[in-house]
Amino acid sequence: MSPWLLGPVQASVALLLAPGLVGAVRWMKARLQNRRGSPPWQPYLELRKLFAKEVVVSNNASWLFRAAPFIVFGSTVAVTLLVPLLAVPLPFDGAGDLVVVVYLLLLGTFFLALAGLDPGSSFGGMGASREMTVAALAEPTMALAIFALAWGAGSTNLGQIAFRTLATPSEALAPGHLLAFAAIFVVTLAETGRLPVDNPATHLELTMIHEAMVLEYSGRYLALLEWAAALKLLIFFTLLGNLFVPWGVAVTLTPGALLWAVFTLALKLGALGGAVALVETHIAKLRLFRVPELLSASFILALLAVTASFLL
Amino acid sequence: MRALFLLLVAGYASGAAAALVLGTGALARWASALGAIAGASAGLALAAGACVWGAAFSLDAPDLLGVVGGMAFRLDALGAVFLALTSLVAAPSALYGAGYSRAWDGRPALRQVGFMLNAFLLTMSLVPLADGTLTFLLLWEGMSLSSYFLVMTDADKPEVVSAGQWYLAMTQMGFACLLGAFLLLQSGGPGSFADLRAAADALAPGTRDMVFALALIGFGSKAGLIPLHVWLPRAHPAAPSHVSALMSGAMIKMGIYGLLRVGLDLLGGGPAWWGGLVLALGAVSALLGVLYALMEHDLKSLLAYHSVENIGLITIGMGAGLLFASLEMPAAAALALVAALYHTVNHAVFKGLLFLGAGAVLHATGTRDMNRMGGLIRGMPWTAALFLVGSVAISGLPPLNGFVSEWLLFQSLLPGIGAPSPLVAVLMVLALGMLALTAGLCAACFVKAFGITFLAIPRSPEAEHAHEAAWSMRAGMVVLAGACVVLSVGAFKIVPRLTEVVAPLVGLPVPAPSFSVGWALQTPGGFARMSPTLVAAGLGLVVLAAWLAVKTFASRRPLRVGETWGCGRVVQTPRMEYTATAFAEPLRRIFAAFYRPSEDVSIDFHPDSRYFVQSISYHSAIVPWFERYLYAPVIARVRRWSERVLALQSGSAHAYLTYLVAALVLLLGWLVVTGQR
Amino acid sequence: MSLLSKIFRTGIVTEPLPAGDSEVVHLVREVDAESRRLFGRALGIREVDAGSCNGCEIEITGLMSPVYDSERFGFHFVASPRHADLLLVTGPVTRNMEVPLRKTYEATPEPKLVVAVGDCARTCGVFAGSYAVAGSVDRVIPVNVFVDGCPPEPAQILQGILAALRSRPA
Amino acid sequence: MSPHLVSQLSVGGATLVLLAGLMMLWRRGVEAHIKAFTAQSVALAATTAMVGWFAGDWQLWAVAALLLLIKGIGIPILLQRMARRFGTERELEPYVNTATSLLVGGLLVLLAYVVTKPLVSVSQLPTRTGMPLAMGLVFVSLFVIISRKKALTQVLGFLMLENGIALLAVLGAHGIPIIVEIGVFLDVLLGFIVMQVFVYQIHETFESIDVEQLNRLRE
Repeated sequence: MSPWLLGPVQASVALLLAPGLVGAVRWMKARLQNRRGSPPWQPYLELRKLFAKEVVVSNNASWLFRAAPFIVFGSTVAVTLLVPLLAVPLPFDGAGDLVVVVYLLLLGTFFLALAGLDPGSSFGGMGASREMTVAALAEPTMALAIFALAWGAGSTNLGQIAFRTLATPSEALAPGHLLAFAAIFVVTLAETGRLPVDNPATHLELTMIHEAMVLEYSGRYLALLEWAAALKLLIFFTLLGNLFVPWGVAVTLTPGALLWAVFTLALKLGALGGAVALVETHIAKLRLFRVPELLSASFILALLAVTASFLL
Repeated sequence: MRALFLLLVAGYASGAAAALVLGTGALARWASALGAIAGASAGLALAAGACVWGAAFSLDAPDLLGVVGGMAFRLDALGAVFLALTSLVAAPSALYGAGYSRAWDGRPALRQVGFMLNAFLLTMSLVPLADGTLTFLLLWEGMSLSSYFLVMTDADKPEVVSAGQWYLAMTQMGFACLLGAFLLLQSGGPGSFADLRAAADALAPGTRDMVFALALIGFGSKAGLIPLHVWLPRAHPAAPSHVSALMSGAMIKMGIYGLLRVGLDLLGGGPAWWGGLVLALGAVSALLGVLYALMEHDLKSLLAYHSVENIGLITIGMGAGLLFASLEMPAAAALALVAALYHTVNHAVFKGLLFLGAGAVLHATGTRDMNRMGGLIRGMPWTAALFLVGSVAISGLPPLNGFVSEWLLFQSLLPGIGAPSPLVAVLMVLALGMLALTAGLCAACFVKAFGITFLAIPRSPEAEHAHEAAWSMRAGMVVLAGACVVLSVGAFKIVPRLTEVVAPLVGLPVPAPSFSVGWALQTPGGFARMSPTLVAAGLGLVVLAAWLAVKTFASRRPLRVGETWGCGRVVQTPRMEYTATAFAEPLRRIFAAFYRPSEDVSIDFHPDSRYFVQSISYHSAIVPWFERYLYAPVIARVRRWSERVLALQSGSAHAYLTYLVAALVLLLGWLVVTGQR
Repeated sequence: MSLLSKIFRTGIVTEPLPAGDSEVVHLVREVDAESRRLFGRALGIREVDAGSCNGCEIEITGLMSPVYDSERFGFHFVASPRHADLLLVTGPVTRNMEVPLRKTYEATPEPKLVVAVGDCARTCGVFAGSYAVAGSVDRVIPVNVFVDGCPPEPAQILQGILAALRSRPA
Repeated sequence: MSPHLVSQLSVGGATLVLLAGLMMLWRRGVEAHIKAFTAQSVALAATTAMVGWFAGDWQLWAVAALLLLIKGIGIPILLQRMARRFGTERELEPYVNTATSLLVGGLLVLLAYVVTKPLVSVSQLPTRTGMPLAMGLVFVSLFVIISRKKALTQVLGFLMLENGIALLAVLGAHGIPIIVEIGVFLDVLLGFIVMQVFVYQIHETFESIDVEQLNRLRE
């Protein structure tokens, strides 16, 4: 299979796995709350329903309101082409590195925040303002964590980082890597709107960050945004999984290796999903102005990761 | 090449003359604009000639102002980049100005704008060509004075007058420092740059540091680096929009050009602390610039503070280049300087576009306050779309050119962290953190700027009836928006050109290592590869594929337009939506240690009972650190000295005569004492 | 770790849904087959309190508790009517809630259902004839199912919603 | 154990110890501080044992055991008792808010890295790579002592400072002779008991252990 075909294959695998991942996290949280909860494939049904429903658009909204879902969904899918989901010799490795991944996700957040402001409701404004605040504060941590990873691997390109950790297993346990893993895990909770920062299952508009921006969307636009949010969670988990623990990622493009890669990927996503479910059952939501403390703590972790990574 | 030079001078001169002679109507406006466009295109052709085909150009005019030493012009690669950048912004701004300055029709101010604009463009285009101290300083002062008169176009408004005073004081202070720097550099010898270069190595290290420090202050004040930036957020909003686009896009870049010319070319690099100081100044300017911009709700001063931030980013690249050059890491130095130059060109283009957009908004609604705008995207669809392109570019987001130069800046800091001396490593780590935080806050600030100005419900009658800008204003903006896209997609062609410009400055061999491989950019040592062309194409393709897929598979139900959901409240008024101050409130509270916000809320109750409120007025201000703790004491002390000197002016002629005689006697005495006859 | 051990000790407490008793649930408007197929397994519910005394609200919050766990049928409560497919309306429609209720109904995208919970929704219950009450719910918006009871048990409310979908209880 | 693995483990151990120190800056409750101190002492004991195993020096094993006994178990029990008696008052806002103190902590670690770089290049022991982090802990604990108002937290800051110095000794020179080590332990124990009495007196006179009240004692 030619490397150029790997891109679309990787994108479609990501698109298929993403709703399942969100469903699995919801299912695990339900089980931790001692209730049966909806089955893990529930998000697929919800997407199917949303695609068939009518779209209601506010009369204040402009063309940007209708274009934003496609830009957010498109930028997130573009990132799945760059992330080492299944195989390490990425076809588009020359096109983008970890910095491109971070800025593409920031492009998605940028247009989602604008779409939140467009209908002119106070909830959308509140959500947009808080989302951009959290995204801005998470940037320095991502920058230093990227650098701690790249310094060990001698390059910021994702394929190179994963390949390097595969080649020298002792590298994976280096303190620099562990600290960078912790820093990026905190940023994942902040960026994908998980519990300590923003409650995904909340109904009180005043506490929402991510949900408040999509309050005005319905029908197929809402389906695209939900799918993009699920994809973003999958991307961060893949970064955590396949960059720090890259075993199982296919090195040769044979169908057997790829199937094994999909299996190990599902395993890693399950493990990380379980970790997030546990974190969400144990921790209550932080007050909005305690979130900068959490993010500065993750910045310190990233700073330690950088100092530890070039001490060795 | 000489013909192009003459065409450039003739173009601007004819534009200036037309503005004076042809009255104050549309004819004068269009004639001066066409003259400026002719001059700008000649400048672009000249720069392209020097940059792309490497044609050398030099012109010595000893007879021009011969008595003082004559003027000399020479165009090298570095000067060509800045000439190209100036002309690239000048043409659309002039075209835009033709439509925009209809506001001054029939008033003498139109003559002032037309004449001064062409004079400003002429002097600014010639500054990168200057090849002698006299020429350089003369053109520099010409640029400052003409831009001062442009700022003072609407001299009837008090804040414009105070802005002009700040601007004049700062530029003259900067000019004094430059004068000192060049005199020290020349130390009595001949004035041409070639001689300066030769004499520079013979200078004592102490004088070299002194020259660099003075040049840093002089050029830093023109560029708007942090302690010397106070004139920028005052002068830019006061000037007409196409002038502030030129000032922000091209004029402050002359400060960067000066620093590169003096720091690297004439002095040929220096000790490590030069680079460290410039890097630190850049990082501080970037972060404080964006922090101040977040708190602005006046659209043009918000853009002005963003100029301070972007100049900070450019200075980070320049500081890193200087530092690596002094640590004998030429490849890393070249990458850092290429990043700085590339961001300079990008910033000129998208900041010009944003200022022209802000001008169109000001022209349509008559106000600059974002809290009175909103919903302009319906009345001004073109301006909104072009302002969005500018916002995405300045926030450094992928498909456009801001991302390419910010990626290069990010990659240029990384090799520094492995540098042998730990102090450099720590400085690089902190600069990296501040660069990333600045990028994040800049994206937040432009969501605010674009969202509050153009989206949602109009907050005032003017915003409701806003009409689209004139076609000439839109044409100017479309050209700049196109340049944004071309600068991003064509990065793999532009970066090698810039490397050739930078190579001689850092001592790399002339066939410099091109930082681009095929379609992608590659940093030295294969550390990172990225291809803006593929990213932009891939993004476009995926978004199109998503749109097509949804169009075919999603439901056939027609789209229904309903009311914004507001928990079922009865009426939806603009007072319920977020304003610029509200949007930035979380960040103001998080960075309260820096802002020290002071809030006073005054509630006047209904006369009959305390439970009914007639109106609540909320006023909050942040501490202006530099104005209060740096400039106020300086101004107070200067005022105190001037009062003391005032005593000399006793008004009696005899007193003045005695001063003359006393001075004469003193001089003679000094000559006798020092025995110099 | 004490929380985890408590979780594993208690185990899953969701009880199976008892059989529906028909005199409480009144299916007034037939639901078309297409929306039944669509909402069978995935339904967004938006709860609208049109002036109720909060008795029904306490029962509705019971729906989300581990014991009744409405999520197992694929129902989940959403924050905005734009995301909703079914409006769960409680209480007599008071005068000042009439316009907001109609706005909420218009804000919900097609196809949509309405389940009115409690006696007040159908007959204004104890508040009938009061100056502040505009009338029962179906005078303001078309209702699919009424669930009687003051307040109805969570199981009955679940039956009402399932009756709206005409699907067998899981 | 290969020297590379030892240097990796020593940096890992030092990072854990430093992280516990930073936890003191991040969390506000006294119980969380005591838990952080206990974890730190256990990590320090483990690192000392690891270095002892690598250097084959029985003295380090004894020091590790002593560390675990006194600082891992003994002192935390005493602290728990003190916390139960005094720690129950409302949270006292430290001089510097949490986000800024974390940033200052980060800068102190960078400063420590710059300061100890020459030290690291001097010694040849494979465990030298952890020294900047140990020095970072010393600076962070000094900052805790300065910036916190509660006497109990300051006591914990002092104990963490002592931990930092012990770690620096272990990583820098494979531990100091056992006699000196025991002497240091006795000093720490004595200091701790004196502080315990001191905190008790503060509580008696001011009804709170807020150190700021002390400045009312001057004329």
